[in-house]
Amino acid sequence: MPIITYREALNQALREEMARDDRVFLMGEEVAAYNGAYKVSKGLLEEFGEMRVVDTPITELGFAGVGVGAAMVGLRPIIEFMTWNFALLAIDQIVNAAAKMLYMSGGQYPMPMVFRGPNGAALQLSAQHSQAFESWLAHIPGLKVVTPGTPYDAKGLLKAAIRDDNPVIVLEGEMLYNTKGEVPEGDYIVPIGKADLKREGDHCSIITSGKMVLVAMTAADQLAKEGIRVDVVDLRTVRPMDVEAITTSVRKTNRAVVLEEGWELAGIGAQVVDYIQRDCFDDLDAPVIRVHQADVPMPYAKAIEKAAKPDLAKTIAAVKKVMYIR
Amino acid sequence: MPIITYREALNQALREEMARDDRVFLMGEEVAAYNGAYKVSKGLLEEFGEMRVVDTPITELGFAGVGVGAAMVGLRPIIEFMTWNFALLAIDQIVNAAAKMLYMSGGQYPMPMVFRGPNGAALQLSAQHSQAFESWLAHIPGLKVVTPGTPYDAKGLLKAAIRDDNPVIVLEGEMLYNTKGEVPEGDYIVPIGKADLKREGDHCSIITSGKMVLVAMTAADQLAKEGIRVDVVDLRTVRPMDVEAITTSVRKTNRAVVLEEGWELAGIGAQVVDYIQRDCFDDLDAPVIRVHQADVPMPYAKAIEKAAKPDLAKTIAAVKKVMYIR
Amino acid sequence: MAAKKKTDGKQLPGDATLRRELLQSMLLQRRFEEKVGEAYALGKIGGFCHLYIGQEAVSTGVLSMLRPDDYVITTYRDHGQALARGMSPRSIMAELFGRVDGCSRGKGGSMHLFDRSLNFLGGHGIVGGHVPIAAGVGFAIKYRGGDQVIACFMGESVVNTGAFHEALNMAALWKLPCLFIIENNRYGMGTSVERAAAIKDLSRRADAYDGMHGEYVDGQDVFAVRESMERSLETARRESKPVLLEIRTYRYMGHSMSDAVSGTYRTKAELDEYLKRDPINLLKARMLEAGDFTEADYAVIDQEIKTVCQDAWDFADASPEPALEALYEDILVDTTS
Amino acid sequence: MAAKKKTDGKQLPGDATLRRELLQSMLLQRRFEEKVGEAYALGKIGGFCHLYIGQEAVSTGVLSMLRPDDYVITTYRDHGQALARGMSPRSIMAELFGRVDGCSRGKGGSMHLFDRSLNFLGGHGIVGGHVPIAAGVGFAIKYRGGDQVIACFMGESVVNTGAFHEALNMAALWKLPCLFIIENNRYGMGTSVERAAAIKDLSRRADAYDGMHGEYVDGQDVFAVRESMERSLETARRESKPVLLEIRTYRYMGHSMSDAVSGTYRTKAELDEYLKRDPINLLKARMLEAGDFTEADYAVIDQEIKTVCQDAWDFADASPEPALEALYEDILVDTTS
Ligand SMILES: Cc1ncc(C[n+]2csc(CCOP(=O)(O)OP(=O)(O)O)c2C)c(N)n1
Ligand SMILES: Cc1ncc(C[n+]2csc(CCOP(=O)(O)OP(=O)(O)O)c2C)c(N)n1
Ligand SMILES: [Mg+2]
Ligand SMILES: [Mg+2]
Repeated sequence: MPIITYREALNQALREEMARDDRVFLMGEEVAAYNGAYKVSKGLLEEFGEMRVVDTPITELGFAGVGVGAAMVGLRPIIEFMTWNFALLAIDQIVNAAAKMLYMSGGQYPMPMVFRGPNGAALQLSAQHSQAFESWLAHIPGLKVVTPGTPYDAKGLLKAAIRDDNPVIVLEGEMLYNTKGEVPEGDYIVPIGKADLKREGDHCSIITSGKMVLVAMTAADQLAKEGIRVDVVDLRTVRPMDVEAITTSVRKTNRAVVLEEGWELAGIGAQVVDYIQRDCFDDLDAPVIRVHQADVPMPYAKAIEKAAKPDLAKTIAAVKKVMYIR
Repeated sequence: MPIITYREALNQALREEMARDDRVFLMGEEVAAYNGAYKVSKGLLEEFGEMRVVDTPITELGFAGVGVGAAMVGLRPIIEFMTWNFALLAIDQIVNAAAKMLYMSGGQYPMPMVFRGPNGAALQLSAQHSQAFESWLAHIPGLKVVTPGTPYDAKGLLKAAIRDDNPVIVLEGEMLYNTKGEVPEGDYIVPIGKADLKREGDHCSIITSGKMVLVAMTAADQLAKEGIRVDVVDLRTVRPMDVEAITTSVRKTNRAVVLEEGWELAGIGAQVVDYIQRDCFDDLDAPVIRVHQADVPMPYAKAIEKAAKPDLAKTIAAVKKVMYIR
Repeated sequence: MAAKKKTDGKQLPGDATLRRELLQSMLLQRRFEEKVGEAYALGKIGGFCHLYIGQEAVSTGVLSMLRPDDYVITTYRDHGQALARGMSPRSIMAELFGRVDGCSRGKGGSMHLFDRSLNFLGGHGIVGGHVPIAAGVGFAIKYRGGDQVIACFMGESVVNTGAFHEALNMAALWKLPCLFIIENNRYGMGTSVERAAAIKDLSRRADAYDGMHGEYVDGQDVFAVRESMERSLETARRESKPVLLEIRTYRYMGHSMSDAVSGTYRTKAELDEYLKRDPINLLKARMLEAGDFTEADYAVIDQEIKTVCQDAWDFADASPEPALEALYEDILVDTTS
Repeated sequence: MAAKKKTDGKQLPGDATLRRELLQSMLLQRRFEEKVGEAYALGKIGGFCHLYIGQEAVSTGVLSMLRPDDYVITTYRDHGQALARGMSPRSIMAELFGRVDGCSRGKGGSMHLFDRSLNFLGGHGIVGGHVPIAAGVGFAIKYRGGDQVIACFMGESVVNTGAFHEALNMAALWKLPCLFIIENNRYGMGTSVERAAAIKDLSRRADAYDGMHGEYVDGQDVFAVRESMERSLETARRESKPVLLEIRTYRYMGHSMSDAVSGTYRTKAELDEYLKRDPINLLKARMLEAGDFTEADYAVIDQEIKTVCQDAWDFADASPEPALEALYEDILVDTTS
């Protein structure tokens, strides 16, 4: 199977879906002439023309709304946010319009659209440019939220998102775009709402998603060298969450570490913990431990930025702690 | 002690703090000439004049930013949102500016300001006007978030918020404004960050805040008639959360119901559950049960709207369930 | 259908049939909303409910000029446009009553009337939020190469919102067939337009966008509205350019059912002054003068409309509440990805 | 300090001392940023880093006209204004290096330079986000009854944002002493102004607000900028009215350090054309002509400035990284409520 980057995987998904269905278009800042701020949309303008690959002014609220309107009358917009930090400006359109249109119209107006872009921190971009919003988005009924962690999942989930008749949020990552993995040529779908057991082990479960999948996999490798075998449950979708995949794993391992990129308080991880304690109360041999960003705005300086982020060392330490290994 | 409404309590807090410190001003839609959409600011225009009680155009993003700017140069703005649903438009200023200014300026620019207004559902206002955002706001470091549930707490917490040198979010409730309770005349403060044990019992803890405090208190009354004695822990502040108050109660009762107004997925309640399982793992006799809004946008029709909301019956049922009473 | 002559008080535009249709459309809105007021007082309608009384020449004037395949979108103050677009009074009243036969199956209520079959894209509750949505519909029209337009109604407060500015800039930049229609009823809740907008002639906000035409028109005169629409449609449909139309009207009622008719923010005298230019009375008087009908004919029309409104009420009252399972329906559509 | 004469190429405005100060200010920005480019290439600076090279006449022209008690706010492209406002090159370079002696203690980085002692209210990273903040500062000035102003710098893309519109409407409505300064460097990343703004003369966006004055000026000519500022300050400071000033300049570098200087979106030829009007070269040539100094004098000045910049680098390099505890400092202030 070809080995390509996460960026190329997304690009393939966009290209294939746009070729497949001419109602699909891509809109956002710098997606066309500039080939995308992170080059995800490279070559698409050339291939599909400026009506289907549309550069916008810097108006997140405005062009998110344009997407909503276009979706109402039958197009299938893909709205790219240069990063999710800027999507805060558009959050009204996502939460108050896209997520509610079907319900408040009594079923008349589905919203076949995608909002996508990089989420979470890159390197030294400081406070306003380094935020992970998965828990915010997952909180909202009426949305689906996917968080691909590998090139394979990126292509398959983005294709699924584009074909879905509901508003789907796709959370990518600047630090993921260059990562590589096996990706089939041509068509396949990764189903929305299904987690993926990316590594099997029986000592402890690491439940995670998105950018943290890589961290979890590396942790699993390192732990294996010490004879510690972990399940890595990649949620892949954080709304709706695949509760069964979580509980199946924890029932087997009796211990869980929940690893997420964002802040602790009311993060996605808290919800995972709730599912576990609710459904695996008698199976747990230790309290679930969470690994997440420090409870601070992201600083610029290198060393403290690193200290703020969830990482390999913290994940390994958490697994050992939950296993009562000193 | 005088018995007044929650609305009057807030009004007293505003009036007293504005009289005490002339850097304090109130800004928002309809706060002045109209006396406030919910009449919380009644009489303030007359008393303090139009420079200190300021009607704005409908521009949540804009006037929230005006508040941030005014706070940077030494004023102490109180920014009223007609409801928090509309504050989604201003969320960039709250999250990307107010919450981060101190940190990203290396400590140079504190943000002594308040963002306040009603949060959550009233009656039959349907999807776009019936949302509870406490988990979103509590997620963000750099903010404090208070959720007064009684007139006493409303006055004391709003006064504390206004005097605080940090950005404080005050989540009120349309359905609370008319509720009554004892409120001292004159000055007092309810400290931010301290929960309040509003009812003592030893069978089960109900951990809650805001509008749901009343529901919990009524549930406690009813349960008492059946011989079930519950602790009601009113968090009062959801960031920072008073973890000790939660764990102290649960260590005593060994059972907990977490009651919140908003949606389940990554709600405040999930975080409370996480604290409990983390710190009271060996104390729990049953999984913690959560009561929250149904995972749907709020519908208009009366009966299904009622069914969507967390309420007395659901709370009582949850307490019985966590106590294994059929 | 287009009004050919200038409305000069003597010879009325259009033919008698058209004029009667316009009157009927406006009168239906008025009588329907009077019923709504009654029902609200009886607790049959809940939540926020914003009446349109006094503004009927705007909805009727604008919508009588559109084609069935054009699109319409508006705010929470949406009863008037819904009726003028041809939505059934029954389905609207049932929606207000929160019943399954409502146009939004009882999920939306007064602020969220939708009718897909009439390209009525709903009433929207976030001030300004629907303006970019309208631009998106304009974008879709252009994308598909059609010659439809979208009429986007909004209160005058909307011209101050960021959403408005972002949408108008894109609509002008991309030449989208959007009619941005400001219903300037002089107040946003308790705030007069002068206290919110740093501009006297709201349609001049069009000056900030090259190639966008702006104009204002008397919104109490349905013929004037139609005439202005004719010009605007030419620009939007034929030239695929957006238009900003300020239609000057007045809100006879309080902001919503829970707001007094006159408050601290406006005087009874001001209201009385504007009541003299009731759009329905104006049209009726001119039609009487033109000999379109007699007072007796008018009474018959009025009675017919009242019957329709009572029928809507009865229908709504008889319609069942949504079943509890409806709570979990229509959150997402089933989809095969 | 104010420029009294029109800049006609012969007789230069101001006196020789002033002119030398202006040149020094501009040259300091240029040489400093050249160093920044070097340090970035060496990995001493990380994250996003946006150079100001080519725009120095804007910062210097505007800020040389302000009083110390006036306020300044800008975007992530903030090195130029920070230096022109008088912030120490050492504290800025240390910030870029992520060190404790940085003006924001290493927490902010390139995009978030702050200096409270100089009323420098920071570089801000959300496009448009700081414009309402500037209006808020204007509000506070008026609230306290002072005669200060705030100068709010922004890229030309900002004129399309909702935040801009909402802020300008309020500033005009409430008559706030705000100078909204558009640095039109023709591109927002890879998007030319024509592809983003449906308006040719950006200062005409002022037409959408009654009582707001708008004008444009050549941003490569520091004297022209100062002259325009003189007028604008009169309006803002004396009349307490906002002004929208479009200053036309050009971005010589890529959008940020990670972006090529010329890309698919602009030609090398265009860039070369604009390079002919390098603001520093223009000023230098005129000063040489006016006899303000000789090439040799200029070389001395330049050398002094280079020394200052090297010193800033050395200082930054020697400054320690923030301690790990700093991670948890300055999230909230201690407060006694
Ligand atoms: C973003 C937002 N802010 C505030 C509100 C509350 N609100 C509802 S209607 C309204 C006044 C709108 O006035 P206008 O646009 O003139 O329309 P009208 O009601 O006169 O038809 C306000 C402030 C809202 N719905 N949305
Ligand atoms: C709200 C928001 N959207 C997008 C971005 C990403 N972004 C940063 S700078 C920029 C271009 C801004 O161009 P302009 O305003 O002309 O300023 P210049 O960079 O030319 O100084 C963009 C799109 C952002 N920072 N904030
Ligand atoms: Mg109005
Ligand atoms: Mg630019």
